[in-house]
Amino acid sequence: MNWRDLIRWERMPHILCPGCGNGTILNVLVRALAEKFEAGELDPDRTVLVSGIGCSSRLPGYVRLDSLHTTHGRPLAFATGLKLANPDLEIIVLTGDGDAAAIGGNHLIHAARRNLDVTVICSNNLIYGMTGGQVSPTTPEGAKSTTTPYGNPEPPFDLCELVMGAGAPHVERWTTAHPQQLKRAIHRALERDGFSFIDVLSQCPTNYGRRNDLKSPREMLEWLRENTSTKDEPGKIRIGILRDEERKPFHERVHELIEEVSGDEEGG
Amino acid sequence: MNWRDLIRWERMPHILCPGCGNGTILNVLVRALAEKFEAGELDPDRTVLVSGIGCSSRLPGYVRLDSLHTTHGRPLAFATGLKLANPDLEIIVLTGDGDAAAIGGNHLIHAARRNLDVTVICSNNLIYGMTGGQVSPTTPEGAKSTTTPYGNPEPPFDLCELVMGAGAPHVERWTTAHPQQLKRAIHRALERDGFSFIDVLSQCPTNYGRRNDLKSPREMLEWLRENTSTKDEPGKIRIGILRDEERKPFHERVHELIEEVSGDEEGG
Amino acid sequence: MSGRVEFLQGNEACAEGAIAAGCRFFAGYPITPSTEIAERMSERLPEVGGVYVQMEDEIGSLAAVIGASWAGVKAMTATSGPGFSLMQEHMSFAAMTETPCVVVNVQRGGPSTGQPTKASQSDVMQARWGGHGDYEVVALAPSTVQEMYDLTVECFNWAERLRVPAVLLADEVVGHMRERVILREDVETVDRELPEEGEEVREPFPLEPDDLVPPMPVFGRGHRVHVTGLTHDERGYPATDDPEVHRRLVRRLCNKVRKRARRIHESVGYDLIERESDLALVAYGGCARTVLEAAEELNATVFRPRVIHPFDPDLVRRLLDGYEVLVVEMNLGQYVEMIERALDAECVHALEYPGGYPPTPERVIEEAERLQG
Amino acid sequence: MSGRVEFLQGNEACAEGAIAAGCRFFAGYPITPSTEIAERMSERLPEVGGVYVQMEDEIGSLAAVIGASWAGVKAMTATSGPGFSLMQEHMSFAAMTETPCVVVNVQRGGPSTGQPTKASQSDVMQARWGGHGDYEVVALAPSTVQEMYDLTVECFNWAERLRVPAVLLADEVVGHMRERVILREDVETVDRELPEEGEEVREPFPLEPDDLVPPMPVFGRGHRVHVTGLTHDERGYPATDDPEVHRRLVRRLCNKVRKRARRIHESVGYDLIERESDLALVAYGGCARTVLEAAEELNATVFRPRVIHPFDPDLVRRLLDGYEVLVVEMNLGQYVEMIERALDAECVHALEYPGGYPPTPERVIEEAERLQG
Amino acid sequence: MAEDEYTVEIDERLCKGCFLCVWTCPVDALRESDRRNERGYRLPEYVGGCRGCRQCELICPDLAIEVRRKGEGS
Amino acid sequence: MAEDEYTVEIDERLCKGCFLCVWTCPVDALRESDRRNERGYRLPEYVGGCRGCRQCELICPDLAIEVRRKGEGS
Amino acid sequence: MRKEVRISGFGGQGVILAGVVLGRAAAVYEGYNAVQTQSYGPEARGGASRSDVIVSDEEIMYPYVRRPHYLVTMSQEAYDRYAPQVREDGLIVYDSTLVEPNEEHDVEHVGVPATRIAEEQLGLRIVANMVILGALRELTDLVSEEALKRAVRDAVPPGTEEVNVRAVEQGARGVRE
Amino acid sequence: MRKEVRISGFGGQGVILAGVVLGRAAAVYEGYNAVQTQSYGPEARGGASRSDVIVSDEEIMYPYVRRPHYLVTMSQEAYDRYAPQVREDGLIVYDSTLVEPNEEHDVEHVGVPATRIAEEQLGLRIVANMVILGALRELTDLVSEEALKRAVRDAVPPGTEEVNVRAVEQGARGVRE
Ligand SMILES: Cc1ncc(C[n+]2csc(CCOP(=O)(O)OP(=O)(O)O)c2C)c(N)n1
Ligand SMILES: Cc1ncc(C[n+]2csc(CCOP(=O)(O)OP(=O)(O)O)c2C)c(N)n1
Ligand code: SF4
Ligand code: SF4
Ligand code: SF4
Ligand code: SF4
Ligand code: SF4
Ligand code: SF4
Ligand SMILES: [Mg+2]
Ligand SMILES: [Mg+2]
Repeated sequence: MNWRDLIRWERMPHILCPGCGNGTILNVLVRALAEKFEAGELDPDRTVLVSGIGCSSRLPGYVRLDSLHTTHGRPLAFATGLKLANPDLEIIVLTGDGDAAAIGGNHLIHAARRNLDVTVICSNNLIYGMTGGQVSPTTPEGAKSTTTPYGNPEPPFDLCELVMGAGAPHVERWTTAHPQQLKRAIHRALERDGFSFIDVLSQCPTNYGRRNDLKSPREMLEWLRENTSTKDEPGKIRIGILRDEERKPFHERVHELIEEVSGDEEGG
Repeated sequence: MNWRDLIRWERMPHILCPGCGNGTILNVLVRALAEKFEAGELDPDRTVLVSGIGCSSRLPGYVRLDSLHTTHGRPLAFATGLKLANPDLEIIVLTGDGDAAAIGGNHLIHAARRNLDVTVICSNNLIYGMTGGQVSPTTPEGAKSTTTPYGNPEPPFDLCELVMGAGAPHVERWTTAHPQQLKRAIHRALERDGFSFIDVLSQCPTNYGRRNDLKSPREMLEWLRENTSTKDEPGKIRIGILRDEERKPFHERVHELIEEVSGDEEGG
Repeated sequence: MSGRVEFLQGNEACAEGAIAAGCRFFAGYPITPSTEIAERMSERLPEVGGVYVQMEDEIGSLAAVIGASWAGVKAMTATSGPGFSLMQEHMSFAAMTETPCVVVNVQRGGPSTGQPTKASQSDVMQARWGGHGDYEVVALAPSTVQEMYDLTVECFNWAERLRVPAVLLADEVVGHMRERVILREDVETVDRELPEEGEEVREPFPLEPDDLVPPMPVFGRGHRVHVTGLTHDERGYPATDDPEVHRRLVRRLCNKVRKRARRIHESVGYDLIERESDLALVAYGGCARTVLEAAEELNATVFRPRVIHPFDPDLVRRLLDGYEVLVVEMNLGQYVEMIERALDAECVHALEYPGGYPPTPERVIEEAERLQG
Repeated sequence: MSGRVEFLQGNEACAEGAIAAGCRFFAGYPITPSTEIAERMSERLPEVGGVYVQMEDEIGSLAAVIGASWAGVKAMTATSGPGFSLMQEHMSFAAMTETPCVVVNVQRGGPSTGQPTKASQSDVMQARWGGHGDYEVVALAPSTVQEMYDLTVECFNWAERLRVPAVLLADEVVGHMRERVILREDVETVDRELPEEGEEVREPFPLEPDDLVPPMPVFGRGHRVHVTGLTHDERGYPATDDPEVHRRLVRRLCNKVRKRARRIHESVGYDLIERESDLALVAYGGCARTVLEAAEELNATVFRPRVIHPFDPDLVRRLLDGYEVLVVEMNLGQYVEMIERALDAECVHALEYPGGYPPTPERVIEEAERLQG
Repeated sequence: MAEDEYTVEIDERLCKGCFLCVWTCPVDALRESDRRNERGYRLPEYVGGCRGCRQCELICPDLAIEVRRKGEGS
Repeated sequence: MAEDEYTVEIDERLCKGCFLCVWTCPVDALRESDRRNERGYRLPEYVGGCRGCRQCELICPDLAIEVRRKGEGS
Repeated sequence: MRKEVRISGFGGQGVILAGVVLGRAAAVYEGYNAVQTQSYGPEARGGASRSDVIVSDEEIMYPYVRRPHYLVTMSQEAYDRYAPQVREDGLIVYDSTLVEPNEEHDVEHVGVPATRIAEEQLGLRIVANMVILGALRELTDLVSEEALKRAVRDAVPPGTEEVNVRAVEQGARGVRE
Repeated sequence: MRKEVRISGFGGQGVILAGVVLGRAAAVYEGYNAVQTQSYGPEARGGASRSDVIVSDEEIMYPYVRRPHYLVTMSQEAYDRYAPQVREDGLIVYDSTLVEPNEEHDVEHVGVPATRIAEEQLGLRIVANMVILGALRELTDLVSEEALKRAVRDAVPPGTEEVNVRAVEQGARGVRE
């Protein structure tokens, strides 16, 4: 399958701003999916995108798969219902830093704890893009936003540390300046049975860059490339595979229990 | 000040069941507080208890201090407002495993991230006591509860790992079988400026013990004593001081910013 | 009615009704006085191959239920006031995305944590107005344990028929009492209409579907639909800037319920005991039991609706015009406001009775007598 | 009115009004079309020594506001429909604990995410009924940028006077438009009554306080009070099993607002432009601007309430009895249901106008003419 | 046996008979008795030998125990 | 100079002129031009020398680039 | 026929179950109408516990017990609290092992040493509830013995059916003698 | 007097600010009533942007522009979209650097090379909005020059007051000449 068959072209061009990192994520995702479909490793009719609210959460609307664009912060809770009710679905959750870790933080840690079998791609642009640039729980200390005009007084989350603290077995961090690696990470995440979390540092030129001396999308990518490293380097953000373990996914536990109780191999 | 002056005797005996660990926590807390008041290290008129909903969250109602018994899961959000609006208040949050980590998980991780200057005492009895014994996010795998009649299929949180992943600087774990150590931990927590989290493994004989072969409060404490260790021992739950760092508390950052902007030393 | 005779709690009967209606997914968060529903579901669902999951909160519970519904499974949650408040954003989402689902609210005394273990009917208006935006739900109020069973089935059926959230507006009286209940085997169940499997559905939200309700392209069957809580066009695509699209969408969402008000009332049924009297008593849910008893004594007419929403002012007018009407509720006056819209407000009186228990028949009789002079 | 003349957005004026009213704490979570309120507060509060905090969600926002209020500081949050839905449990808590606080809802098109950037008045009933349990709030609807300023002040004043949550029921029309506004220096501000500092307050919730509103024993002043959302007795202690305690408490909580309905309407004011006509138009908020213009053309009477809740049926009856009444709203019929309670329902008509914009005056005129012809 | 240095008082109105005091006492100075209080809870009793470690006092969930060194006020 | 093995096509309707393609190209086969599309965005242009690494294709946030090996279908 | 029954005692004695069994016997096996209610909440924690049953051959509308015809009581606290509410023509069945009746209450009293019977004759203290239920049945004929036993079998934990049925029988015998 | 003005262009040209400045000049410094509105949301992202102002000496009730008297436009897309809505007796002021007027629209047109003036005479492309605003004022006398300049000083980022005021002046000169 060609990735072009996965785009709702009638909706293009999309609403994202010029140079928005979410666009690159969309691009990488549909190619990764197309490869998986092509290889017969996934079935497009059983692959579902779920998102919350935010610029990043708009991506599913451009992909020609079943998709559920939910409420702000809650995609993982919706995904929990989808996956448990139909374990055959392969679920990808597209979310933003605000969606996943501000209002949605609780669902994030509980999905990680339960080891819900979903692939979470968090477009972490360090800001609330959709609403015009307010501080987010990943905005760096001191950074400017429309609600931190004097600089952000709050320390940010390290999202990977957070989900690992909650028990997530498969955790990676990449950036939109690393699209090839990101594509491979998505492949890995789709292959893992269980909760996979990919923290994608991404750029919001419109609402983050402008206020924080990163004038163009290119400067932002330059920054991302220069300030990240796949090794533990002082002053750099660690990217790469941060954890990759195997644990039985939640739906399997639940359905094994059902089979045991109902005596039905098919789980009813 | 004698601890007896801190009890609302007209409400005693309290509603807790015989042998409930929450009672021991109340006992230890009022003694720790009385000592601090006695030493002049804290002012009872400026010490506030905040809680959510649950058996554990009933404790503030027995203590003769200002106290706010809020909604299920939200005490830390209420505490955020109290502390920022009046930084002179010393705030202690009393919560349960369900209150703090199920419905309240998001406020927990954000308070930890911000380094909100509160002392959180989480009575972690591995169950929803108040509502009659449903599974909680800390219930061990396989354990019985009224909503896991076939055994709990979910892996539990390690609450200390969770808050450390979120950035908490001061984290300890004790049990109700260690009341002396718990009292010292409360002293330490009250002394720290910033977010202190004490995970207190506690017993709910009525709703946990009964269903999980721990017939009496004593058997439950025995279990707690035997299955915990201040060293990393295989098969045992680690108790003790798990992290003890210094970071500037949130209200100080916010009020420094206000002073800077308003030019007012008093913060207005 | 054929089926197994049981002596159950209302909450247990509700769970059994759900399973009889075809519910195979329950996501919830415990809260008194609804918890027994979750507890029984956690035991019963695995037996019939269904999924029980306890979520991290009520917001997540209704989200998971909606997710399960889009996976093609009949799904339900149960809660009480505080949890119902937390579910309001998702009530609104379910209405907007036309997701069949059932939400049970076993009402307890509010506001806030209030009286956790006591009965109340103070979330009646919330069931309709609790979420933001214009939408309509179906809400039914059971007065007996048997109705906890039967009306749960009705909730599922109306949810599936209309693709709306349906609310079982129960209360602690019926939730916690035990009574005989026949676990009927002959329940009529309704399943949502589905598009042909494997067919891409290009207009999942047509402007004027048959009966105003389009078939539901559930996920995993090749329909390739996009579902969003944003205002969407026929294709399901966001169209948030076009007033006409919004107007037509929300009008249809409301009309599919409003235009059926009479049919729903007739199909679910109501009690009307007409007596030669100037006085008519109105009550519903757990409180109606008192009022039925008092009305006999008073020789007054009684109207007991089972359908609380949608309200049908014409029906009420037809049934109750000309009476002095006394509405008895375990709250500070909610359903009575609807009755006031339908009738001459001067003929409408209320016995507002919060506090945790229905009034005794004696209390109702006293009030009626005071009213009559 | 003396003060600085400015040309501001309604949302900005709201923030300025809050500061003028003495607000020194804002906790919020961004949401269109209310975000500019948070943004301006984040800039302005530190200048006046106040605290701005962006919380993790709307639930936490109202919680923090209530917390700040118990710390003795006037506090506010601002949101729109989806966030307002999430706040409902805490609206109910604020009512129960008698916590003065202000919640601004700049209404946008719902249900669900709906039309995030478009105007609506579809949360009008939610403002009163959105939370569980019986409670009352004060809700005011501004029609101009100046009213965004003035009514924000009024919200604070009524919140403090009555110890209730007060809602500024704004909409995107007034939230986003810019107009001249006088940032009045002579605003009258009301502060809650406090008990004597250092005094232990043994009956913080007396059964029958003066004016039904007890002084507020804020924390940190030695009052040693326990505050709970459970049903509580005079001492503030949980008393969840006593029907009489519950009844008296919730009745007082409602009555302190209900019994003042007339006074609130009179004090906040309403527009009544009487013309010789059979027709009266009713509108409020951003939509009223259209209606005022149309009424002039139609030579019809207009009633524009600023107070939406508590509703005062007697006032409406007194003002509008005998007219054919046309209620114009940016929703599918909400305030009109209240009007129907007050008047003969047959004389009450609605121009329901969801879609994101108020109707044009021409559209209203057309509707009025259709009605009259 | 020398007279105890400590007195151990149990407030019978408060005690709920959980016997955690009995469990915790390092010197078995407390034991279960057959006496019941008004509400039907069985009470512990002091049998002597207290060393004043106050562990029973601190663990009691019902704040029912007071250990006092003889001759001291409370 | 040998003829390129690859063609690089930019869909002008989709391009928003962010120039991330220009930034990422390891051989500077793309550059900014002064041409604008209908919506006023400045367009990049292909200047030759593509080695087919497809990095531009993958990074383009607007799915506007297609790199093709000559003689191959798409 | 409409009878209001209150079964009372302290937590852990199984009074709720006793009420459920009685209601079940009446509703499922006798074709009567029956409603069982109980009190929930803090007040129900520790201290007195009660389970109310109304049995009637007509429809039962208002579901709560106002003035019981029959009071079964297994604790002094419950006896003291509920005895004054019993109708004049009513009956109080009390566990004479635990309850000291009060002469002031001028209604018929029958004492059954239910706890002792349970301990001594059945070796299981916790079936005292079934003993006293058997006694109540025997005294009132509210439901048939057969119906009660079937309801007991349905409602008790699997494996304990026989001892519970025997408890009912012993209770009946205890008042027959 | 009641005039409806629409200022339009593409994102980043500062058309919103131009509307705010005009409204401010009218409302704060001229004592008129003025309402400024704009469109928010996805439709406002990229592509056409607009800022509407109504200026009146009476109360302004319905706040939206229906048929503008004056259309100021700085992009072709916006011109094409909004020109047909202008009143017959209206006026279109367009940035002749960027917009090609269409003969079909039978209303008065005045072209001002605002962007060129901004770039060449002020060295700052982004003040083109103030250039064209100055031109509009000069042509319509909607507000006084003084009022406009004061409003500009209030509204532009600190430090850029002078260049913006000069832009207004250059715009006026551009149409005076
Ligand atoms: C309940 C609720 N609160 C707030 C909003 C407003 N809102 C929409 S998106 C968003 C934040 C988006 O930030 P993020 O998740 O980081 O996504 P981005 O736009 O940056 O990709 C907010 C606050 C909403 N839609 N619903
Ligand atoms: C919004 C809401 N949901 C649910 C409840 C019901 N509820 C009360 S306490 C509780 C759980 C208590 O568990 P935990 O926090 O562990 O406290 P414990 O009783 O075990 O001390 C629940 C679910 C509630 N009061 N409010
Ligand atoms: S606002 Fe930021 S995140 Fe949103 S589309 Fe624009 S650049 Fe992307
Ligand atoms: S239910 Fe459990 S946690 Fe609650 S009071 Fe009883 S023993 Fe304690
Ligand atoms: S620990 Fe306290 S409550 Fe428990 S038995 Fe001892 S004295 Fe009684
Ligand atoms: S103080 Fe120590 S030694 Fe004395 S009775 Fe208590 S536990 Fe035993
Ligand atoms: S990366 Fe894509 S959108 Fe950006 S300039 Fe290149 S082709 Fe255009
Ligand atoms: S494919 Fe590689 S080499 Fe060719 S133009 Fe793109 S980035 Fe440059
Ligand atoms: Mg973001
Ligand atoms: Mg717990």
